[in-house]
Amino acid sequence: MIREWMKVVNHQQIAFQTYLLELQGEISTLVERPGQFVHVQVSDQFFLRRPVSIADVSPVKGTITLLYKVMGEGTEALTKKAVGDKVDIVGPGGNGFPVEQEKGEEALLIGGGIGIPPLYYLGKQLVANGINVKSVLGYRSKAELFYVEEFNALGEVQITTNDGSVGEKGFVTDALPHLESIDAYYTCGPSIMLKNVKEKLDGVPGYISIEERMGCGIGACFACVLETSESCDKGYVRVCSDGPVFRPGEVIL
Amino acid sequence: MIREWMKVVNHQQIAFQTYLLELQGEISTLVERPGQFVHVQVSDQFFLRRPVSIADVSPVKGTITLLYKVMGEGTEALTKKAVGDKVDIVGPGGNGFPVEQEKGEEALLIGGGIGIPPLYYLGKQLVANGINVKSVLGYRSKAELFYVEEFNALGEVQITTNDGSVGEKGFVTDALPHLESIDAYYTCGPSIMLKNVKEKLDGVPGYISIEERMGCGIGACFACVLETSESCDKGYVRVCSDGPVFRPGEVIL
Amino acid sequence: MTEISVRLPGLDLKNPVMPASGCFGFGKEFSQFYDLSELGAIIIKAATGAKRFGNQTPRVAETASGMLNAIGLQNPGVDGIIEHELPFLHPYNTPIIANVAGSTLEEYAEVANKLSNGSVQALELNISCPNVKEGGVQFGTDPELAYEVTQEVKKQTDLPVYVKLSPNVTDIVSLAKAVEQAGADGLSMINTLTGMRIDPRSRKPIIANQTGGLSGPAIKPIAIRMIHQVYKEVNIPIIGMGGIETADDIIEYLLAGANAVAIGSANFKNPNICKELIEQLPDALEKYGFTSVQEAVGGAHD
Amino acid sequence: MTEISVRLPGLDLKNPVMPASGCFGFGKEFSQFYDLSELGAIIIKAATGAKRFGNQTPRVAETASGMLNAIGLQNPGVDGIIEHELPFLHPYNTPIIANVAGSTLEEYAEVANKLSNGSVQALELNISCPNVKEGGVQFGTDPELAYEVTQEVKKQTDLPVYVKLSPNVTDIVSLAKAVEQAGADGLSMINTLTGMRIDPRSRKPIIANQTGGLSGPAIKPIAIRMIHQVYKEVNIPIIGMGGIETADDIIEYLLAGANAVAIGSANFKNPNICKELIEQLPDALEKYGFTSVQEAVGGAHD
Ligand SMILES: Cc1cc2nc3c(=O)[nH]c(=O)nc-3n(C[C@H](O)[C@H](O)[C@H](O)COP(=O)(O)OP(=O)(O)OC[C@H]3O[C@@H](n4cnc5c(N)ncnc54)[C@H](O)[C@@H]3O)c2cc1C
Ligand SMILES: Cc1cc2nc3c(=O)[nH]c(=O)nc-3n(C[C@H](O)[C@H](O)[C@H](O)COP(=O)(O)OP(=O)(O)OC[C@H]3O[C@@H](n4cnc5c(N)ncnc54)[C@H](O)[C@@H]3O)c2cc1C
Ligand SMILES: Cc1cc2nc3c(=O)[nH]c(=O)nc-3n(C[C@H](O)[C@H](O)[C@H](O)COP(=O)(O)O)c2cc1C
Ligand SMILES: Cc1cc2nc3c(=O)[nH]c(=O)nc-3n(C[C@H](O)[C@H](O)[C@H](O)COP(=O)(O)O)c2cc1C
Ligand code: FES
Ligand code: FES
Repeated sequence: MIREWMKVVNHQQIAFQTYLLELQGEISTLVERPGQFVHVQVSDQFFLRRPVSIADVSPVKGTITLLYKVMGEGTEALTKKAVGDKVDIVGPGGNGFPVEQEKGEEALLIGGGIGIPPLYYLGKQLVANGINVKSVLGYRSKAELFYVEEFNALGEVQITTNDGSVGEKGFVTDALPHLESIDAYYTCGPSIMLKNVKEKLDGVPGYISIEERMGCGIGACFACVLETSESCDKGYVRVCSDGPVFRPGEVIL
Repeated sequence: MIREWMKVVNHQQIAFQTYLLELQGEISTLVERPGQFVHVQVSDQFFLRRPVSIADVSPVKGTITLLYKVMGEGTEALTKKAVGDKVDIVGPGGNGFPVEQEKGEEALLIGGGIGIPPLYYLGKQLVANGINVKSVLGYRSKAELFYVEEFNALGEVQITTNDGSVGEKGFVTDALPHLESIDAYYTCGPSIMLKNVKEKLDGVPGYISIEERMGCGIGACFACVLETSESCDKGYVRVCSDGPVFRPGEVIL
Repeated sequence: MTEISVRLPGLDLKNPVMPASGCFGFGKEFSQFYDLSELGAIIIKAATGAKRFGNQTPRVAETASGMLNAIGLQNPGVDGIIEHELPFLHPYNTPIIANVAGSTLEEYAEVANKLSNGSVQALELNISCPNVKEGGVQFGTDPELAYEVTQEVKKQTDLPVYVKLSPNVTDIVSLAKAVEQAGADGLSMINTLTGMRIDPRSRKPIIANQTGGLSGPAIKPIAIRMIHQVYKEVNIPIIGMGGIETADDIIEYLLAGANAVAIGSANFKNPNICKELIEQLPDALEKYGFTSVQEAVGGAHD
Repeated sequence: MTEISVRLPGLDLKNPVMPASGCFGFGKEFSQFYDLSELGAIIIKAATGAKRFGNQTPRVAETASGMLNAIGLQNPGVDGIIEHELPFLHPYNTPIIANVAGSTLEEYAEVANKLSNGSVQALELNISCPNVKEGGVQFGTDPELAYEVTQEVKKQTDLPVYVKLSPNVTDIVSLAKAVEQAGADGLSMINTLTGMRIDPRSRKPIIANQTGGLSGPAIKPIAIRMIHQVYKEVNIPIIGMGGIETADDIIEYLLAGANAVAIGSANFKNPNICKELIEQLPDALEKYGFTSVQEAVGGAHD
């Protein structure tokens, strides 16, 4: 992990309040797994960094791609960065999703809203490893759809929206495919969604990516701690460094 | 006095750490006298505004000109404003220099360093009123010279520098012209200079522009108060609203 | 229609926003920027018995998200204020709250008494000014002294008395309870925190008085915490202040337990701030699902 | 050559810069960014008798020029720290200062005693943690309790004891004097100020524990003021902290009266901050005319 001023090479709005930010720098060469994140210092005006998942990596361009949604002052200010600007980034952080399934197995990606981004880089890697990928992506409404094309290129995609303006009306859990065919699932999204997915897919091997407010983002401050469910010796895990990806049985949601 | 986002129409370095900043907006139409100042909000990162004198006004362009020197973080950050940017300004503030001399009289402008700017707009107005203007301008060194041409266009100019790299070596008080001919003097600069000028020109009618750290800049907070020397009823004046220009006998320097 | 009027003891406010004492002088300067009748109330600069010149300059210094000030209670004295300053404010349709200061019990009593001649609508008892050598802050850090001065002032006046508390204490609740018992009609929270900045060039404190009072957004979390603590323990209303710059900040104060708010040093950044926040408040309340100011008060308590 | 080494009771520091307790874990994570041997010392996360999970999340919130935290002294317990955490740090050429916390006098004594087995070079006695329900901060707000716990810990150890003071008090000087009399070898100033933020959407405090400790540049003027006050009144050295982000900040602390400094939450913004400040310090000292750190200490006092 390093701290680096990365260069903005692409920055555009891709959906309602949703932006794609492509950053060039050494950090792109240090990414080890999908599901890792970077810690973004938006500007001197913000005391804390913002964690944002790595949605894609381009070894050729030496870039990482972030997909972020405007949720408050920090992400709002982030939208002001222009191509050519330098952004203060610490990363890559955390342990991401394992990509250890066997060739020919079925993987199910379940993403909700701004939890979708890390699943894209994951899906690309799974497909590259010969795994069959299906995706269920939940959005609030049609205006918020992003990266549907990209996920379509990886395999079958099922869309849900809260208002039914596109795809199935409802939540991702209403649109899960036949589960018999699934060898493993990978999910990221709001905590209520993660909870429901975990219950519904009980028994299927899975990986859950969790959000928590962070201080250091590197494992030193104990801000982002979760209680572990089993008789894990430590009794806790840090989302930033032990996660953000956990096994469903590992943590209390 | 109003608060306004003024537009940067010209911004350039004119000497060592010295910049010219021309701002367009309604405030330019509200300036009543030379020696008034504007209160500049450099950016959200600074809690207090910075007072800067109005060095010139162009009614044609609808602009005011500021000449400022980098003295700390605020003025350093100010150098980053680009043409087209908007800057948050409150002004025009304070009571400036009176321009009440009789046609044909002699006026002496005595400026030290970054106290020189307000004297330029003053000089222009005095000349327009038919008063003969002489200037004594003190700088630290040759690299810091600015607006010498401009003052030359108003009348005779005597330069002093601390290191003698141009003009007379020493302070402005070492280079004052024959005082018999002077009907009034106008001075602005570091407080030690003002003190010396006041002593040396004792008896000559004069006007002194004073700097003090400010809070509100409009007369409400009592941050910038000076004790008055005579039996002035109130016992104090506010630099921002009663000044920044005072009669030498009025205040204790 | 979002209802932003607020009733406090002795004060009918058309909105809960007022400038804080010492940050608005006696109103005259700000009347160039907008009509002062738009304000919920005006809290004027501290009044003492005799006129005071205050501290040496520099009296202000900038800090991260805040500022230090050590004005030292400069004011024309209570008689001067009544005679020369208040008449300017009387034509405006907004209540005046006078900030009462002093070095001794007698001085507080005298000032409170004189101001009770009809020139103002309420008193704010300043037992928390950190910038004067004697008096002021001792009254604000010792519950017994705070009780005494509040009781004495209450004897001198029929006006509602809001006691302004100092945050420079170990136990804000005991201070709040003491002045409530002494008859305070309300609380003003908070005054500034004592701070210092040193200039590495001169190797001296920047402020001539050495220490000054810290205000601005830097202290907002401390004010919110103290109001949240005190709200649970007293039955008198609270005027909240400290670092307010946005309508969201006001809502945070209301939720913590303030019934109204005062805007201090933000007036220096933006001379129109009070007016702008009053305009923005109804929308902000609505955004968070409130139909009135009153509905939000104390909303962060279970 | 600017001399930046510093001698404190029981500690020979190659420079006066160390990470503050709780902001650097037990060092491991930051060792990815630079060689920990460059640090003047390392103050590790608080140790309690038994292991603690700490508070519910969210545990942090952002504020203007600062942050709130309510970790709640999460730590593996003193035995776990000695066994599993300290061995990683021992190979580095930098003294370790252990932060000692507890809920009772006995717990403080136990933790201090166990840490005196040679695993660390000094103790920082944390009587000022605002984020735990019982213990901690009471010891830090009452001079008698502070005296008692300091004396007890001194009995348990031969290591130098630096007592970490809470700024949430009316009179910091009486606290400082009490612990000096009890035998403290030095002071650490300051811990965080208790604060709160409320989210207008949820209408609840953002931090699950409701209140949290405020750190960052927002509190620097308060820390500088307290160190300036205490420096005049005690004869033991001070480790200064609170909002340090630049080499100029360090010089401000030295001038106020600190002999060394700790960097806390700035480590989260810039994981390289300690190393960078150590590199910048000699030039900064020189710029202001100092030939050593020692020369600047207390320079703002007449
Ligand atoms: C591991 C991880 C990966 C993430 N990946 C993405 C992503 O790819 N795209 C995306 O849009 N968002 C992502 N988020 C959420 C993102 O961090 C928040 O939306 C963002 O921090 C909000 O900042 P703000 O200033 O706009 O909001 P504000 O609410 O103003 O932020 C205030 C504070 O709360 C923190 N905060 C607020 N919401 C969250 C949250 N959900 N998680 C953690 N901290 C929060 C902020 O970081 C900041 O410190 C991720 C979060 C985590 C923990
Ligand atoms: C009436 C008036 C007119 C002025 N006109 C000019 C001008 O035309 N050109 C110019 O270059 N400078 C002028 N100054 C000085 C200018 O205000 C300061 O140089 C500037 O505020 C320094 O800000 P900083 O952030 O760079 O320095 P810092 O030292 O970092 O500032 C810290 C704080 O101190 C205040 N401060 C520092 N120096 C001064 C000072 N000399 N006077 C008042 N406040 C100060 C700042 O405003 C700020 O609040 C004038 C000052 C006054 C009072
Ligand atoms: C320049 C200045 C002068 C002040 N004078 C007074 C005063 O005379 N009486 C008083 O009770 N409070 C005084 N205060 C404190 C404010 O009223 C207010 O309590 C404090 O500044 C916190 O609010 P803020 O952060 O919005 O400024 C003063 C504050 C400032 C900045
Ligand atoms: C996340 C966090 C955890 C902390 N934990 C401790 C602790 O365990 N023990 C302690 O004495 N101080 C603790 N502190 C306080 C710091 O050591 C320091 O005193 C304070 O943060 C002020 O310094 P700063 O402004 O540089 O952060 C903690 C601070 C933060 C931000
Ligand atoms: S954010 Fe600091 S440990 Fe995870
Ligand atoms: S700066 Fe406020 S009165 Fe002059």
